[in-house]
Amino acid sequence: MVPLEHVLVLASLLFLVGAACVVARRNLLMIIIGVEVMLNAAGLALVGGSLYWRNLDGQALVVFILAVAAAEVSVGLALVVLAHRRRRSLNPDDFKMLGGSR
Amino acid sequence: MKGLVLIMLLAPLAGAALNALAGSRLGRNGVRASACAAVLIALAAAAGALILSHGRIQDFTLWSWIKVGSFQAAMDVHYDSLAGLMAMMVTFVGSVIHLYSASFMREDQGLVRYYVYLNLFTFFMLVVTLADNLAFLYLGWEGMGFCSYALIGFWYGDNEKASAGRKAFLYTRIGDIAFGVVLALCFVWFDDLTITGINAQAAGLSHGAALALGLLLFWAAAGKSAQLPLSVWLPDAMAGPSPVSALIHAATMVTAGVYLLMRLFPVLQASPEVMWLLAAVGALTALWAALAALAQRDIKRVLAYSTLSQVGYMFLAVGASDIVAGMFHLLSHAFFKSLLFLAAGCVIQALDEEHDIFRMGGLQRKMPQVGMLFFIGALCLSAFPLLGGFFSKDRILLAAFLEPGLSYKLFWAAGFLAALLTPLYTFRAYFVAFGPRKAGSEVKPSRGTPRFMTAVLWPLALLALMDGLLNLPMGPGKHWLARFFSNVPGARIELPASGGMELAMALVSAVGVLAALGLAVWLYRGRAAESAEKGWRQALAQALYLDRLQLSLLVRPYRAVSNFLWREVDDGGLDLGFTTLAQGLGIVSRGWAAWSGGRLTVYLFSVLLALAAVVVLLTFAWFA
Amino acid sequence: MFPMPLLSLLILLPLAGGASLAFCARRMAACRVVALAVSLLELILAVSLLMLPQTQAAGGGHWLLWEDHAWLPALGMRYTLGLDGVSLLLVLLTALLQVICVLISWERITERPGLYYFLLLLMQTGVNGLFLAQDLFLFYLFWELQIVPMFFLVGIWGHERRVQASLKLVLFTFGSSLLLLVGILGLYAAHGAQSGQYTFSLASMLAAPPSAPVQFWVMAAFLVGFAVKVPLVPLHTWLPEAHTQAPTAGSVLLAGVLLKTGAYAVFRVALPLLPLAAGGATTLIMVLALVGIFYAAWVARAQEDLKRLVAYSSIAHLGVVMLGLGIWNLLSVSGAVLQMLNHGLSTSALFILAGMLQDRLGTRRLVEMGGLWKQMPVLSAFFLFFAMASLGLPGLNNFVGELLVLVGAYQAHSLAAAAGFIGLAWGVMYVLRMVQATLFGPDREREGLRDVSAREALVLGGLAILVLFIGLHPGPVLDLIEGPVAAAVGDGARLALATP
Amino acid sequence: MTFASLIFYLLGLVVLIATLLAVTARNLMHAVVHLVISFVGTAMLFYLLGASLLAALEVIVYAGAIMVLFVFIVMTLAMPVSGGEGWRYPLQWLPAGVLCLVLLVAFTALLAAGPSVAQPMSLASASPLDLGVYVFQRYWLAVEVVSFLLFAALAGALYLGRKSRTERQGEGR
Repeated sequence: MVPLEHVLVLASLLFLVGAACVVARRNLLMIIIGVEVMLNAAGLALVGGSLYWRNLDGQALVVFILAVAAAEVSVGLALVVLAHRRRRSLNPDDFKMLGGSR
Repeated sequence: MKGLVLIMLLAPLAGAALNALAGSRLGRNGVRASACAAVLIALAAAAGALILSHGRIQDFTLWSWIKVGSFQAAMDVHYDSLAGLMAMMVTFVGSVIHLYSASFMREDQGLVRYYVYLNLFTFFMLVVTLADNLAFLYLGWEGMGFCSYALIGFWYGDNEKASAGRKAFLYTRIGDIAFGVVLALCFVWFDDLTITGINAQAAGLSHGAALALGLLLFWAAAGKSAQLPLSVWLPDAMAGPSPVSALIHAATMVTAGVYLLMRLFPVLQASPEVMWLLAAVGALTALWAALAALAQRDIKRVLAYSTLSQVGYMFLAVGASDIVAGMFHLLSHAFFKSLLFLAAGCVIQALDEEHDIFRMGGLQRKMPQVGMLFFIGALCLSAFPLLGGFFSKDRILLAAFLEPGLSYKLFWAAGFLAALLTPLYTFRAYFVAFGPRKAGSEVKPSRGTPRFMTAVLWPLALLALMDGLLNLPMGPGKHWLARFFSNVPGARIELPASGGMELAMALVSAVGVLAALGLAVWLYRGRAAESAEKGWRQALAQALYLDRLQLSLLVRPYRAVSNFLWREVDDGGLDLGFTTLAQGLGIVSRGWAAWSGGRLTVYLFSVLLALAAVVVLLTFAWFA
Repeated sequence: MFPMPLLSLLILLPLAGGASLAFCARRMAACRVVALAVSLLELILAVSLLMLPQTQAAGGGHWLLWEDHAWLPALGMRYTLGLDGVSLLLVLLTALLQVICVLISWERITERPGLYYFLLLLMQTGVNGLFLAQDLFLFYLFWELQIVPMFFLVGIWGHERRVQASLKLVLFTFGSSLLLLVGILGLYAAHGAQSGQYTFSLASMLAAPPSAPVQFWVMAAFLVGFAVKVPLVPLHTWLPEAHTQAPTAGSVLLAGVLLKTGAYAVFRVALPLLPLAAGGATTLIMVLALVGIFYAAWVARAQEDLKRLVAYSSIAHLGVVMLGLGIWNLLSVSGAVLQMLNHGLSTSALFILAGMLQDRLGTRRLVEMGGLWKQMPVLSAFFLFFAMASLGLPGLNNFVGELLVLVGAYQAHSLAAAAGFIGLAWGVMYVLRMVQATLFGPDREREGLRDVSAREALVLGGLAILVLFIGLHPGPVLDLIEGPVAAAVGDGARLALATP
Repeated sequence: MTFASLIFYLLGLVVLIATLLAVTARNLMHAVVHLVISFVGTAMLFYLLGASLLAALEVIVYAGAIMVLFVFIVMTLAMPVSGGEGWRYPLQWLPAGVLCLVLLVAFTALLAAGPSVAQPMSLASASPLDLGVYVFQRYWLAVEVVSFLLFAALAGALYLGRKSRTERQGEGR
């Protein structure tokens, strides 16, 4: 069978791809997609560990991750819609209200 | 005695205060009456004090002023013959001028202001006259400077007149620096600020200290008395009303410098170099101012330069260590010069502010009284034999001649030359302005001169004519003034000259003066014009360009530096430097702020960066 | 001695009065009456302190009153207040100027009067606290407190460039007070490490000064901190701007009181606490003060703006004060302290007059003035009077202070003293230029200029009487400050011995 | 290499490539479709690793619900092509690349140094029932919290997604 490392390598690679997407893309939707990919990668690592140690805790955690991801996506997408309605743009650099009006 | 001195001091002060606070309610006559009454009271008090003192020295404290540790500046009075006589002169001339002004300023809007300053000036001058403590003296000294400033610029609506006042204040203030230093040095060296104390310790001064004090005193006196090189303010000071010129810039304030030197004569005596310098500057000023007076067209400027010249004689007298002669000349000068100025004031007013003698002419016939008075003053100024100025000037020249050394002979020669020039410029003014002219070129006064104005001048004229009697070189009242000064330190009663020599000198002077007078008659009688453009005359009219020299050497650079410091250093350098620093910091902080500038991508990147940092740290921890 | 905590009352009364303005913040009439009442009360309180018997309290101090309470014992901070002659003099000056400030703001301030008077009173709290604090941390606290109201006074009620001016003021003063804080903490740490007792108390720090290198660095921090406030010359550029832009009352308080805090701090804190470093510091102060006297006077002559001119003259006058402190002997320090009072009176008066002229003419530019005497003789007479006072005419207040400083200087450094005397002549140039440009010259036929009102005459007349009084009879003031000054200069003797 | 492990590597490759394509897609719709592939692949991996319930949930929640949501959003926003996004510029990818490189090195180091990880895992499975019982027994509080979270998210999304008053007025006219 597969050694745990290989699962972890796959999970890390997925995680890195997601992280790169978050940092590099200038589109709110793509950023959320990147976050999803990262969450997914974390889930994969947890499932692998769960199998390796024969422990259900890992899988239980993935259940919660799924729930949180669902919540996050629903609120996040609502925010994206709102933001798009305000500025007619999905470019995150167009939203600098936090920096104060300069 | 103390009461009299207090009255003498406080009466003018009270007059000034009264008019300053309630002048507008008193009405014009009330103002005039109160101001004149104040000075007349002071005159009476001065006369009373002079009689009561019997030639005794009186010292007393009026008010303890500043006292810190051992530093004491009290308002002390040192009343000796010198002070008594000076106070008498000041109050007398002051009274005449106050009365004269009552008529002279009859139409002026600023009457209240005028009398406030005039009263205040009398007070300050009396303070200088009587003060024992140098700090107290300084109070009067600077106060006079202020009053002079305010009165020269009395007609402030004219910027030039106001500037003349400013110039006078500035130059006298430059002299006053030296006075301040004298004050401080006296405290440090003698631990005493009283004139009596300083004079008592003067003999024990080291050579250098005496030289320093003497030089500083000279500088202070030169500023006030407008001696070279601080003389350029006085001719401009004629911008003030004529009575002011008479009182301040002829009779009293400009002689205060000489008076100070006489008061502190023992200190000067301790240093021969200083004495030499005083004599040199006095002689030089006398000659220079006499030359300049020859080419002036403004009647008051002629008189102003003549004042400089005569005060130069007084300096020469002090430098020749004969303060009796100096005081003698000071007194007679006060009488005839104020007489001249006041007479000139009548003319100027009658001709609607006309100052140019060449636009006058034939006034002797139009204004006989005034012409007579001016003529008397001119005779005395010229040192006409046996009249007022003759004996005093003669004694000064004799004293200079008797001093050892070739340089003093030179000073004598300069003084003698100036004495020959004096009748020339004086009678130039008289003949051109008052002398007969061809019909048609004579000026008609546009208004009359009130009789009161000329009437108050007669006592002055009388004194000017007679004051030679004070100190006759021979005869029954011989050396009365000198003997009266026996309680003044450093006063010599008689000069160490044989009677024959004295007589010879007097004869030489008399002949010289008469010859010069003749020359003046020949040159200027009936003269109606003078070519002003010629080189030497222009140079003389500009007083050998001293004013212009100082303007370009001192005043312009000062202004340039001032502007430079402000534009380039303060605003352009320091301020810009700090502003640039602040802006630089601002740029840096904005760069820093951009990190948290609201950019989502930057935030996300930062979060992941932190994550990476944690992971890397964990890795290191794992291996460690 | 007194059961009532008079000193705390002195500090808290303006604060309480200012807070009570919240009830009528929008009504100008009510605000100014309350503010006037509070500041009058404060003045009466301060004057009544003059009646205190001048006793040599236990411990060799010259304290007239003393209050001491625990505050933050863990950090060694105590609420310690002490009043001696010098503090009393400055507290009196503050109280007097406060009344004057309310009076001159009477009709001027229509915008947000409640806040305005509150800030004025708050500043008084800060300044009084500063003059009374005998605990370094408390001192620092009040030091910071007095800057804040000034910032708002300039920033809200100032003139056209008020924002820049107030920003500059705050940057300079807060920047410098950061250094001051560093210095205080450094001193605290060094003193604590040395004596084992961590305290901010001035008295105990005075008793045990730290080692020489520590003193050097702390002194450097203190000097920069205080020099900005005084201001000494290279660090002065915030002042003309602030003065020019501040409302009249702001200028008065800035010149009359705030600048004094710097000199006072040098006198009370910097030099006595750090005797080993004081030798070098006094030389530096002396040199900078002399440079300042000349430089400021010279720059003042070139000014086009009346208030800016007065501001530079203020720098020159403070130069005399600092010269006195730099010389550090009985005469010069007495003169310097007296000069603080004098400057507070005469320069404030000049600022008041400049403010009046600005209100009437709508300009501060000298070229647009001139020929004012004819239409406003009384105001002009006052102007001339205070200008002469500022010039140091004998018989008026500044002369006494300047004379004492310079005579004292002659005892120590004749060269410095000679330079100081010459500096006085420099003062003539700008004062005369100012007088001539404003009052003299041809009448400009302006419409509707009114001479001083009764209220203004009261203010100016009161100041004029004080100026004359101090000029002719400085005895009471000098007696008041002689004890503490002599004591401080006694420290100076120790200081002179300590410097090699 | 067993059959199962072969499938694992194959699936892993597919997931990785699909994710890469998704991340770099210019067209948002393409990205979503690639992502669906990636998630389905992940679900199969889960199954392979013995988490059958999770595999089902992954398909339902991720590939189903979430991706559908994405598709809806992409379509409502009517901008299928992310125009103007200069993601190809190296300046944007440089920080991301550096960051990933650092993490990669760190992960590799950690994996290489892991002590007892190198033994292969044998196939095992947890039944959905077991997992359900386990979760509800051990983590019932967390389940409650998550349910609250979901509720809050629902409310939040509703609140955020509602039209503002001005917009409704604009539509009414």
